[in-house]
Amino acid sequence: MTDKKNGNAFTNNPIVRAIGVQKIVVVLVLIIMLVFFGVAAPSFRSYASLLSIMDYTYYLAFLGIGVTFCLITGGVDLSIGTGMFCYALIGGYLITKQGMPVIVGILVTLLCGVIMGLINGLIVSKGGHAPFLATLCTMMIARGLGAIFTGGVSITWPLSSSPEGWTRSIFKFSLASGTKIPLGFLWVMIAAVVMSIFLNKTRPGRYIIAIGSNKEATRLSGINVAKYQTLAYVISGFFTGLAALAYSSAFQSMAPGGGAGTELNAIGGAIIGGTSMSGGSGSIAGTILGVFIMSVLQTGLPKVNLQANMQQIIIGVVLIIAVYIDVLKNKKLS
Amino acid sequence: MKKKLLAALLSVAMVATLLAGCGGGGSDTTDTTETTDTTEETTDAAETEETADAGTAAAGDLHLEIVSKGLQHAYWQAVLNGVNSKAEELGVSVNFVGPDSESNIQQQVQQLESALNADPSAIGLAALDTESVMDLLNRAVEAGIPIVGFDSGVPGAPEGAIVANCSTDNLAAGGLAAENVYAAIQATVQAATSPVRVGVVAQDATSESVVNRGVGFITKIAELAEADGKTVGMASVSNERYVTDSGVEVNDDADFIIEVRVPASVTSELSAADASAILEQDDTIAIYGSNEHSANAIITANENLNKCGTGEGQVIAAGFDSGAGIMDAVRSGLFLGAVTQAPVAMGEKLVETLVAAANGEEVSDIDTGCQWYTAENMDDPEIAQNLYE
Amino acid sequence: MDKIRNNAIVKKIGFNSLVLLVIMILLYILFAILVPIVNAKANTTFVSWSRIVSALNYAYFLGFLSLGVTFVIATGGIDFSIGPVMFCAALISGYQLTMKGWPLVVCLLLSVLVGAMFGVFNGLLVSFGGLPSFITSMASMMIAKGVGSVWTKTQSVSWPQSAAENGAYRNLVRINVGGVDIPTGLIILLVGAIICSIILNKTKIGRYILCIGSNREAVRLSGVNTKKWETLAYIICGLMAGIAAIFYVGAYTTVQPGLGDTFNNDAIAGCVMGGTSMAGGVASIGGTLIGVLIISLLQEGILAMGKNINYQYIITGLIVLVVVYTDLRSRRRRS
Amino acid sequence: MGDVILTMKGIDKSFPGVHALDHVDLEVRKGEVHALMGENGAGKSTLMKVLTGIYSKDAGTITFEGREVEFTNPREAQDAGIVIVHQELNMLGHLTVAQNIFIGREFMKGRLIDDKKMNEEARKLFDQLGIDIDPTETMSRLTVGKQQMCEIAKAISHEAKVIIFDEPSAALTEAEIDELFKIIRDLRDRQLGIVYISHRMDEIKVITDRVTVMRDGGYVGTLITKDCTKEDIINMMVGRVIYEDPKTESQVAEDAPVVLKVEHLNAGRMVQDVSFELRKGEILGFSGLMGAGRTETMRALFGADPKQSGDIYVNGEKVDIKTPQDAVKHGIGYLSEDRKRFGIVVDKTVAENSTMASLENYMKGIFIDKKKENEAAQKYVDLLKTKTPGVDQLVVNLSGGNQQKVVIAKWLVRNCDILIFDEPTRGIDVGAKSEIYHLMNELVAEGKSIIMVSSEMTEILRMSDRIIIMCEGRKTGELGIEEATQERIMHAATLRN
Repeated sequence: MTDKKNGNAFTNNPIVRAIGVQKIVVVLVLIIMLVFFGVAAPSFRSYASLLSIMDYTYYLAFLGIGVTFCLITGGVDLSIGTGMFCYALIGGYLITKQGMPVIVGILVTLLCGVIMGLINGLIVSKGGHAPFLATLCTMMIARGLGAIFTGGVSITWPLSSSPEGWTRSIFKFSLASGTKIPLGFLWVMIAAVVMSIFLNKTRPGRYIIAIGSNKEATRLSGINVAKYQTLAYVISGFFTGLAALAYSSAFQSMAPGGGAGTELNAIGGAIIGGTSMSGGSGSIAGTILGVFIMSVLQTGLPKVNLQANMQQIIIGVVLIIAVYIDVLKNKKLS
Repeated sequence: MKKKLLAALLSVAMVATLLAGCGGGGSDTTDTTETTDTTEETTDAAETEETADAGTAAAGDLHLEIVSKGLQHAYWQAVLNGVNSKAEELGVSVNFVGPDSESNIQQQVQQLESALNADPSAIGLAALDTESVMDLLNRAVEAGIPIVGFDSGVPGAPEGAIVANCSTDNLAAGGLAAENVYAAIQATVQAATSPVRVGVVAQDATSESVVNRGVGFITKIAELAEADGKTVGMASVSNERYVTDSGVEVNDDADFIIEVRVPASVTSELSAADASAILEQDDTIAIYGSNEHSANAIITANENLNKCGTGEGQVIAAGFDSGAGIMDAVRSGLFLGAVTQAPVAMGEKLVETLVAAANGEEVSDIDTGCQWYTAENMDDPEIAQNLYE
Repeated sequence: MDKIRNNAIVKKIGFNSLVLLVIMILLYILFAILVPIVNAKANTTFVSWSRIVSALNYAYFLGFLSLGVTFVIATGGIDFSIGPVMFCAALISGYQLTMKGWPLVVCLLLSVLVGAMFGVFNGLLVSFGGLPSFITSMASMMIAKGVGSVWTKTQSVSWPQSAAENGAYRNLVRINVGGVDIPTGLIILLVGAIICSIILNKTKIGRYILCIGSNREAVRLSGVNTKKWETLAYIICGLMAGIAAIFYVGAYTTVQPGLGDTFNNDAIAGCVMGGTSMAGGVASIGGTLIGVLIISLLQEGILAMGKNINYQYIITGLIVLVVVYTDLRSRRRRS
Repeated sequence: MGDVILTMKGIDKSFPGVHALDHVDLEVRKGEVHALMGENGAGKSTLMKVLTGIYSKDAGTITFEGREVEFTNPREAQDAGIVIVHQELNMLGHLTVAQNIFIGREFMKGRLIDDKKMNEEARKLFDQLGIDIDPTETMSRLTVGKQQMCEIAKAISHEAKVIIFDEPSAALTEAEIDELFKIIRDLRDRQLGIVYISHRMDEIKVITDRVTVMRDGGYVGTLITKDCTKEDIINMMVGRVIYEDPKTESQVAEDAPVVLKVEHLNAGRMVQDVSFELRKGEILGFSGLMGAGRTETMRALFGADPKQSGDIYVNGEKVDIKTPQDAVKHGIGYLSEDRKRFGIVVDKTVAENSTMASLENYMKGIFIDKKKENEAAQKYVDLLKTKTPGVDQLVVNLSGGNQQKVVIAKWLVRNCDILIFDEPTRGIDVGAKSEIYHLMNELVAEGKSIIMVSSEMTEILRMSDRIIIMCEGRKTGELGIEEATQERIMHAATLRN
């Protein structure tokens, strides 16, 4: 007796279900895009453009991993965009302007992320605010805080040429021969694997999914919902700190008050990757793929001589399509 | 409802402590009111309370309001240092403000109006967009408050509003960069059999100084290329403003192609994408960033492409202003060189002109000029003083 | 306390808005005291007519944005596209006015029309497409930025000066009568607010919008076409963004492509601060108006003290968090 | 049957205005399937909620395994060994079966969850119960039956000693019910105490050892299943003396025209080929047990939910009703069973709720004519004698009965001729109930026609002119009031053809 309520032959075969239909679609879309840009812009195929895509992917991937946890609890974290800039500005300021050792700068950056994550978590779980309103407020606060702390000055993290510039080589190691290895890709993969295990294989991860799936049932199973909900936002904050390190290593300088809009690319990447807006389902691998699509779009479109403003429209449309698929998927599920 | 009132008082009290308490955040170098307060104390004790009118009052009573284009880039820090040192010397109080980004016209208009309301002795202004401040300029003229333009000044201002300008001639600055870049690529251009491409990375197509530096570069380099008998054309993907303003026709199969890229919004990642879109093309032989933001984008893009340099077959790169990234690029030979304005001098001259204007003396325009600096001459004191981390 | 609550006038304006009015006055007094102390040397006083008029510059366009988004929040949704839609409307109509020589009145209507079209786009996607409103409006924010920039080929657009030929629209913002600036914009904003209040409380649209925000299914089962009315809320919001565009260029003249998203946060903050509940069903136009005035006052105060403009973002964020917290507590006690 | 494991003695519980439990006793032995029967609202679920700590009891004692217990939340009861398998399952749709069973009590291998072991354990539980479910399957992809099996497996994994099934078979297919019974017998053989709440008479005979019957919150008696007949149980369930005089003959005029005709209405499993007629001035009662599909029929008729097929005639003329909007246009009003969710807009005033369905008649140009609206609302407040300080009072502050009157007013303001009352007096105190009945009779006298869905036998007998009985989505009986008796209704209500 078939105990499957829905799904045709394709969606029921075990391997497909193991990877997840959405992820396969995303991989296909990614391949099609790479082929399209490869054909349309010959320079796209070069190793160098792969490096520039990587630049763009590191920080977006870290943001994506972090925000995926919030999305899975059925919430959202809008403060990751301006937060990334705020933490990097504070950390960078301590290093370049106050002469503190680089390690201190890095630790402060990560600590700021964790603290902001904790604040977001407590406001959402204890204060009862709607997640997107709470993080909208912390988005504004983070934007102002970074600028106030540095007094409105752009901050450049130590350059690779200077001795303290080793943070940049963490993400992009240049060999003696001058060729650059996208080391950051390794860290992103490691983080993705670790967090994927954390999400699917550890108790806190399991409860975060449970909260997103059915908060009341989770509470009735005797699980401290507020604690794990806050944990999701702390994880998002920590990864925003990591993203701050990645961004400040890839790009020369960071202007105060920047970063607004970046959260949209990260959230869009997570949704394209199959994480549902209503919570309960989501995968780190899917998010990484979704982020890849966003960064290929952002770096590929200028190469096909598309005016900058057309890029904005295309990415906006891609986002709406991704969300529509998510809504259809949920309708089928419920 | 008591809760509601409690919340109200709480938020107001919070605002009060936040504002009054930490004057300008942990930083010391930045907030000018902080430093000028200290200069306030150090000047002579005869600090008089009554407001100074525009007459020949003692220097100590003059209050100057300076509205810049922002504090984000290191360039503005240098202008600020010049302003502060001269203000200290002359014992005048200065309030130096600027919007949080160079494209935030709304904030600058608001700041200029607030400056007018502070009834200062004179105002220094670096307008992001003249049209947006026209009414305020007229009000300043009526109120008899002299305005001195600086950086890119206030082009197209109404009659009598701007008493003097101490600014950089951005068109000339662009031309200076073009001359030096062309000198380095002339051999390749003359010998070239197939089309060659020169890229311009611009932060926006709206602010006067950025556009003029781009147009100045394009017109000069086009002139030099035509002098060598090459047909010159703009790439079709180039930004319209630069095509119309420079007067160079769009022609994708000219011998000497100039391609101008402007990102959707002013972020490092989008400018870096534009820079790499230019650098990747095989026929690109030179690239120019028309301000600190765009020059940094070229460095970021080059980190992956390794195309820039002054050696054989490398792309000649030129930047603008300085800051840690660009100075390092010039010193290491990644950049052929870069144009620096004289921000420190500009700050000092600005305060001098403002004090003179406030005292009703005759003032005239000052071109603080700009220099092309390379690895060789960047350490000469005369240039070094204009470069800043 | 209850005696105050039940007397007629208080009921009319709404107790909530009165509390906010008190906050605004307190804030004004606070700045009047602080400015001379903090910004000692600048012989500036905060209490001056020209300072008020300059503060109001920010309130006009923000007021219309905030009034518009109040309708959407009343249905339980949110609209993040209002800032860039305002800029897109200003860019397109400005371009037609200055480059294509269209008559001024047509351009003003065009601006409102562009805003309304984005409202239709958002409304159809959210109510008929069933998409979540916050991610949809974020996506349409990007599209609005792109469309504006494509239309004007990435150029910024400067609307004519007041003295210039088509400069009459400036009188909507400010008229100089015998040297004194009359903030006509404020009067129009008040009229706009009254109209919105009437729409929200006195007409069918408003009644259905508020009821949908409170209990959508009960309204649907009463035989009301909830999809239509919800789309209307988004159309009104877009329309108001188009109107806000006129007041933005009236005060600041020049608009650039690709900007406007900081105004989303301020508009939503103004609306939520005013007592409109994010869960939908409860909205106060008076509260929104005063919330907007508080934010404008905040900006002017910070400028007058020569402080870094970024304080405004921090303080607005904090105030909204606190106000929403007390609103949640009182609603939780009641239900 | 083993010795006693659970006894509930003299349990009393009342909510404002409703005396839900009145001295109820229940005794469950090890290795026994003890049925708990009674009409809707007889207090069965309330008793179980008191047992598991969801509600606190006013009086009486609960002894479990010899010692007196007092649970404050379901988790405590679960840990002690008393588990409820609810009808609406509280499950985590996105997680797998094994993950659902062991939520909160995962098997760990160091810091990581040992999913492999959990799947094995789940498989062991399923083997014990003879169920074949893949533990790695996502919960939401299972059928309701399978999901219920998982809940049972979860109970077993808690080493439950008493398992309570609350209407388990309502949503199951025949095959799934057989599988369920196989499991229940197996649990009984393992000396667990099983409480089986259900209406299905034939199931009771098949699976249970003893039957306790409740009526109107009171304990009626306990029978040995094999020694009693279906009629004995029905008599105990309905054997109440009818205080109010039930209607004896139909008030409908002979020549009353048919105002509403429904033919072959189909809407999913719960509405299969239902046809009926409603005549002018008639109260048509819809009786049946929980899960009979009466509400689903009404929502399909009203256009609230989509229907597969079915023709609807209003006053003889065929109408096409796809949305509530169409139904209201044709003069049909629907008072849903869940007032708070579907009936009223809580934080709006009485006046605003009253004119919700007919706002266009109260406009003055584009403005709402507040005066006319208040007048209309006041008119019906007086007519229905709704107790409210004023028409500008927020509906949230009114009592259940008065809220119901506001909903009725909403449809009267719209002057709908056909009114569908779905459980009109649920959660309303006795005093307000008779007012609602009186009001319904007046409406019908004025020529309106009413369809009344009700689970209270007394209400059906007292109000209806004709009664239609449904069981599991099908119409299983139609009786004129003169021939209708409690027993005949209940017989049809439990008739599963």
